[in-house]
Amino acid sequence: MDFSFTKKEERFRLELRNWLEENLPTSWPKEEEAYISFLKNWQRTLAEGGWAGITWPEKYGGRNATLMQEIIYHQEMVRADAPPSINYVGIHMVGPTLMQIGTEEQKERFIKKLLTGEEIWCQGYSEPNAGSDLSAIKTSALKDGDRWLINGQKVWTSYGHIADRCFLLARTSQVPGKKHKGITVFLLDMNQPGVEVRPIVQLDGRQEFNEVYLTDAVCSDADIVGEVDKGWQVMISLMLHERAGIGAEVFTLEKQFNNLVAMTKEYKVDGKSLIEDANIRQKMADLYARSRGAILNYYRNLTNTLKNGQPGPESSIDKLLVSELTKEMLEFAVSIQGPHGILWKEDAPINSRWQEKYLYSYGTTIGGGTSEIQRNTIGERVLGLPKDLRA
Amino acid sequence: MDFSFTKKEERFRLELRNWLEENLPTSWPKEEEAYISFLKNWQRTLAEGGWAGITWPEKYGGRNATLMQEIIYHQEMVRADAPPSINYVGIHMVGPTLMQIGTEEQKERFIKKLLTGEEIWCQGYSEPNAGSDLSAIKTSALKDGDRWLINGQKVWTSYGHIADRCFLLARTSQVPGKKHKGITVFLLDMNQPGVEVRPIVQLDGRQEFNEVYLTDAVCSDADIVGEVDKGWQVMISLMLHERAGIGAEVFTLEKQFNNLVAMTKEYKVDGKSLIEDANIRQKMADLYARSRGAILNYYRNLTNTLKNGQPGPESSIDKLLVSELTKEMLEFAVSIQGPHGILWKEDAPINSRWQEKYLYSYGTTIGGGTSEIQRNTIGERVLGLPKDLRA
Amino acid sequence: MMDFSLNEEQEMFRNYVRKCLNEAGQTMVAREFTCGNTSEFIKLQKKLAELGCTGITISEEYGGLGLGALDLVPVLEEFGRAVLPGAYLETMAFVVPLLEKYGTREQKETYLPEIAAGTRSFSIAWVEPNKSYDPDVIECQAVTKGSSLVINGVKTLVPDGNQVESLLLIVRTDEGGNGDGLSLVLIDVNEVTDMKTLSSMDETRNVTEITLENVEVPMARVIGEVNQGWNVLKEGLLYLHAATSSMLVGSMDHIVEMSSEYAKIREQFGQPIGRFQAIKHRIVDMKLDLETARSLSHYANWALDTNQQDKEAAIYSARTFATEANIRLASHNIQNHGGIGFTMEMDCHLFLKRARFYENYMGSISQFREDVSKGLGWSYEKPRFQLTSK
Amino acid sequence: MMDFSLNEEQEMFRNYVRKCLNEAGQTMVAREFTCGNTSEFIKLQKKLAELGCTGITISEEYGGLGLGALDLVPVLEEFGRAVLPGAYLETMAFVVPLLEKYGTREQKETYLPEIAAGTRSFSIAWVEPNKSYDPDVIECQAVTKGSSLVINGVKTLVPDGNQVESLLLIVRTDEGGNGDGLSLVLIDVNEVTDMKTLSSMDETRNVTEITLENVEVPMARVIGEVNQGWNVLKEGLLYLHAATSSMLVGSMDHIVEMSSEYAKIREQFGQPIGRFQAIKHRIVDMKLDLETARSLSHYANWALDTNQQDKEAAIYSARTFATEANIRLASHNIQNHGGIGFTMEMDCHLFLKRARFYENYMGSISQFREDVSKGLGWSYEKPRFQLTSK
Repeated sequence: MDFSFTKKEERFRLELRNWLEENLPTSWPKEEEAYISFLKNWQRTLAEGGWAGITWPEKYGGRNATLMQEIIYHQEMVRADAPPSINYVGIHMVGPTLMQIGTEEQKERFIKKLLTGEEIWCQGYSEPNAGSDLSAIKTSALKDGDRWLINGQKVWTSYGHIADRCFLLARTSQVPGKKHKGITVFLLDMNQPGVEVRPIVQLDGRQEFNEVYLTDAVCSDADIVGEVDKGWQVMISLMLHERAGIGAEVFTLEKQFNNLVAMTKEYKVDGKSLIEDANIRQKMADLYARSRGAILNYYRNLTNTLKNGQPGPESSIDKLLVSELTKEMLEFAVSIQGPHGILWKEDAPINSRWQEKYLYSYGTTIGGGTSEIQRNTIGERVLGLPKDLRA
Repeated sequence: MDFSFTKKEERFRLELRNWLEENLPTSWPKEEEAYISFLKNWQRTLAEGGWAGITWPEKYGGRNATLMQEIIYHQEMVRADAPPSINYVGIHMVGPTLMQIGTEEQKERFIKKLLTGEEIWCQGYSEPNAGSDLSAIKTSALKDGDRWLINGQKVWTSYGHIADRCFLLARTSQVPGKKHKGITVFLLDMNQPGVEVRPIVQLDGRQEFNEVYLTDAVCSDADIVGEVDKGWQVMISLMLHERAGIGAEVFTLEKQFNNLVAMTKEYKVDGKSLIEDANIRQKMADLYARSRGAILNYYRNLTNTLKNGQPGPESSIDKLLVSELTKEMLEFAVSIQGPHGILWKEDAPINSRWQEKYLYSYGTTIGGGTSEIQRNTIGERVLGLPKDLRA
Repeated sequence: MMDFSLNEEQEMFRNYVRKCLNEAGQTMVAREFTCGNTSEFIKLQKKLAELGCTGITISEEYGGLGLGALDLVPVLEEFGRAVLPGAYLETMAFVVPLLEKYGTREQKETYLPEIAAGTRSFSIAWVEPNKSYDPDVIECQAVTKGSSLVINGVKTLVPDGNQVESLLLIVRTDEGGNGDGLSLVLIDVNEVTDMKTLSSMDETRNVTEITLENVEVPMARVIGEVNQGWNVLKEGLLYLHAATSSMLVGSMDHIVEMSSEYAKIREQFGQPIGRFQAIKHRIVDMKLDLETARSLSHYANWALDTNQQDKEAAIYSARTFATEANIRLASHNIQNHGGIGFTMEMDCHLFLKRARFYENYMGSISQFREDVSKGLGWSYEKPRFQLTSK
Repeated sequence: MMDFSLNEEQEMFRNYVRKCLNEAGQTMVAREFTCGNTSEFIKLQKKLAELGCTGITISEEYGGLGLGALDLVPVLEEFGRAVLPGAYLETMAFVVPLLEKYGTREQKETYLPEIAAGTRSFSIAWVEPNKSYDPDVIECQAVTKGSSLVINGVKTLVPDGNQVESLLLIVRTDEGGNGDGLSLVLIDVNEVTDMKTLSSMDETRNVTEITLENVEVPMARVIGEVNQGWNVLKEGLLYLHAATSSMLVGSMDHIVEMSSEYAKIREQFGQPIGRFQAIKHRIVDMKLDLETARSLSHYANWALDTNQQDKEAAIYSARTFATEANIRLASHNIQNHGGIGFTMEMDCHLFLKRARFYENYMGSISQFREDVSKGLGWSYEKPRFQLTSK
């Protein structure tokens, strides 16, 4: 057992840290449009510095980073409070998938532009009646001469309102009783008349997700990834590209907890810091144990990934623990602020957006597979328990 | 809304309380055999005093008690710490069922003797592979001339080792796909060669339950309750006789909580009472709220029973809340006794059998329908949620 | 005779109120309110006043119905179901009982008929910036000047200060300790020097902060005895928290309904999701919480009306349980709805934010638990004021 | 290079130990022990000593393997899996590290080789009747008489006092406050005036009470400095609680296995019960608890071995989490098994009772949490000793 990083890894960390010190933007615009161009700029800066797509081969602009370097990358980005990647879907999902199974033409057309953020990608998976059960998608793609006409509705499309392209699942044939078959992956151009995007307002007032309405939207054969009707396998193999898994969330949890400690020291009611309250200390010690546990679990699973070459179903354990704990921790943070904790944004008792983060956290146990789905996965794939009955 | 009892009800309470003061045994034997005859004596005393089967018609030795009087009866029995009824199955289940659908001969043969405790009854429902799913019973009854030969195994038979008779479910025919059909209720004589009883040792070291092995045990047509193959309905209607539901448990919970309060005042560590600890007070206040809630729910359901004439599926709410809360409360009681709380019986830090009660409480969320089954019942019958998939 | 249910009149009144709220679009009123459109709410308030809601606990002599806390219960439950904005709670379940008991003839005549008519409502100005509800940290000061009081200070977290006509203000009139030296003053909102609206997580209730600079009001505005305000306020809190519990129960009732109905119709994997025990059993636990909270709050209000010995324990038990359960339920409700539950489109978020609003409203869970403990005679020490809920 | 797993040697040693325990019938040894039949346990102890289990943390100079806390982990996990009786924990993870660090040459020579050989084991005599673990309530007194100490007092809850050869005794040698004036004395069980075995909920570990009446032992039996015993003991507790966590993890591992396997084969309603989400998801949550406890305890022992700055926080985090999770799991395990889980026949009860044994063992959850808090520098006040866990 050893928790130390190698010298090479530490040099990598230092290089990134130095780069971030010089390149990290100092102020974030609040207004929506300005924020989007800010994020696009940041993506370009990353690409220019060689800090986007670090795990990619050098020929595509990457630096062949190891898994441990990827972990360090996530740690440092969280540590520095770097802006989120506006092209997460492009860089972590579409790029690696195309490199592996894309045509040469697709690689040529898309990879460079997604690295630099010139083209933003979104993901077209969920539909109103296909949430936890993705295989129930109804969006159809019908061959019409040499083009495909796509009709249907997608939902929960992050950055859909600014995306240029969409990694889209559509049904190209019906195989009775086998819903996973007959699905195809298309690379859809979002800038066409058949695509209408409507933002969804989240309960915290923000708009990150969208509904996407497709009415005779057009794709060509050249836009198909892998084979027709075999999109489900493409989607599954794409998930495996996410080697570092929920690294960013894990380190964010760690940081969040440290912020919580700072908050309980700084925030005073009747002149007393919250941490002086023994009840609060007890709960904080419990949260410390559980967040440390979640982080250490992640490291243990990483060790397995390093040894086995690819991540196992244990990543569901990380996802479930981290999302549930994040929610609980933020609830606690707001709760202990007492009556003043109901205040919002600029009037909130302490300026760390605890209230907003709290409300946002309700999405973490739903998005990316609900906690119920994670529990099924763990039960069935880790513990070997019988599968749920399905009709 | 009104929580007061009528004058007539208060007179009834007083009459019982006075009777108990004169007739309640003062010391309980510890040794098993002596304890059984003690319980039998108590049953006879109750019957002689007119305090067994109080809801029965007078012609069977009852006093036609109303539901409210039955409630008062349970309250007073718990209040007085009266011994448990050794013939609970006989008096609350078999007696009323026979009165309603038994033959004249059955009434003649059984009712008086079960009231006085001359004949003790047990219940032959569960089997090793039919616990939560009673309809899966395999014990068979085959007609052989003018007698029935019964073969199979029953389990969780309270007082099976001392019972004279058993209210037994057996399968008399197979109806494919309809497991609830083909079941018949027999009144089995336990004192015959084909019946072997083996005690089950519980995790608290006590032996209350038994396995009953039936090998060509004999019944006659005269021992059948209702019709052949229609035993499921008999069992369901029998449940409805339990009008007062889990009254005794509810009042025991109330008493247990009061005992807990007394314990936290009396029990001192380092010279300080437990109740002086603010953390303990907080949890006690929470337990108070929840136990009061469970009791008040019971009253609300009673009001419904009084208005509608018969109990609804809400009784599952009472069962679930009371059993779960009893378990939690006893766990807390043992936990707050600190390191000394691990001590047992005569060495336990405070002489109220908290440790034994705690271990025993693990049975309360299993017996009489597990908490999982109660949740299904409430979900499906109270909230109208869809039924579980069953193979 | 024992009968643990609301009576026919109370249930009938509930039906009137529900009909009225349904006609107004149920949660639509709250939704409009959060967008700054208060006209629907104002219209509805008038209708509710016409129904008699604003007169329930006011004695007949002053234009009310002369009824008790239990008669407010169905109304509050319905208001909670609709996440209704406004200071009905503070007016009817705090200021009215205090006016009825401690008000002078003049005070009663001034305020009660207008409250009954629905033309005047009250809020409470208690807590100060960076302060808890501890009486001894109150700094807002009122100094005697002839037959007047001159008030200086800042009060924050005043619920719906911009929606009401009057405030019940807690001020320091003498040096303190153990709650001594405080007085309660009835002032009109237009007497306040400055008022600003704060951003709040729960936009169905406005949160305001008021400043008082040399505000001079007649001595006759003090309710109860001067310097004895804390004891008067604590009595008012019994009414307020009993009523709050009922309002929370109403919200919980709506939440359980939402989750159950959604679980019956939403399908995944070819099944209504209510068939999966993860969902089914969670909704059952929510139902248990709801029924427990309802039983506790009904009893609490009955105990208050009939002045039972255990009323303090009953009220604060109901309050703590309903508060925590309501937060739990509102959270589960979002999870049960999945993605759609995370949007503004569904009502889920309204109930969550409202649940948080009442979490630390006029006290904290740990403080309420000490009140239960005190009510049951477990501890005779002065309960220390706790900063927070957890 | 980062590698968060036990190494090959450690895993190999685990396999030897598991094989040895399997041959002895796993939980059968504990079952026999609870019936008063200790012969199987004694036989097994010999075999384990032959394997080298009793020498792991003892330096090679005294016949041990000279390994660290992390090397004990797989052994302790296996012992926990088998609910093994005996004072291995107290001997190897408390007395040995203290002897190694604070023992005189003479003390080491006397005790360590015999421990390594498996012929001597130790228990801890700390708490007194109706007392907590607070150092300042210790009354058992040792008075100097020439080069001897004369000890008087009563110690209770001595684990397996009747199974060991020696005790580490905490006595008062001076007036105290904040843990001052205490000393640690190594005594032999046969020097004790009286010992009685108390009835315990967990019969896999015997609980004894000892009386000391004018027991005279040489001054050389004091380990560490006289009057400074509390600090020595606190250091020993780091080892003890890190090791306890590992033993609890072992129990949890077995519990999750039991529940999973049963859920796969037990059928109701024509389905293996593991298909029902009420059971399936509960077992998943148990698995999460298990893995979290395992990660925490592995890290805690690593931090101890490598003297990390966060070792105190790491150890007490592991201890609190594993303790509470183990109780939770043992309880769920009974429920998952239904009726059969409520019997003596299944092992479920062994794990539940054992879980309760370690709940308040050598400290309390709330005390441990204050230790975490202190370890992280959140509070600088002396943590008040808490009576109980909750």
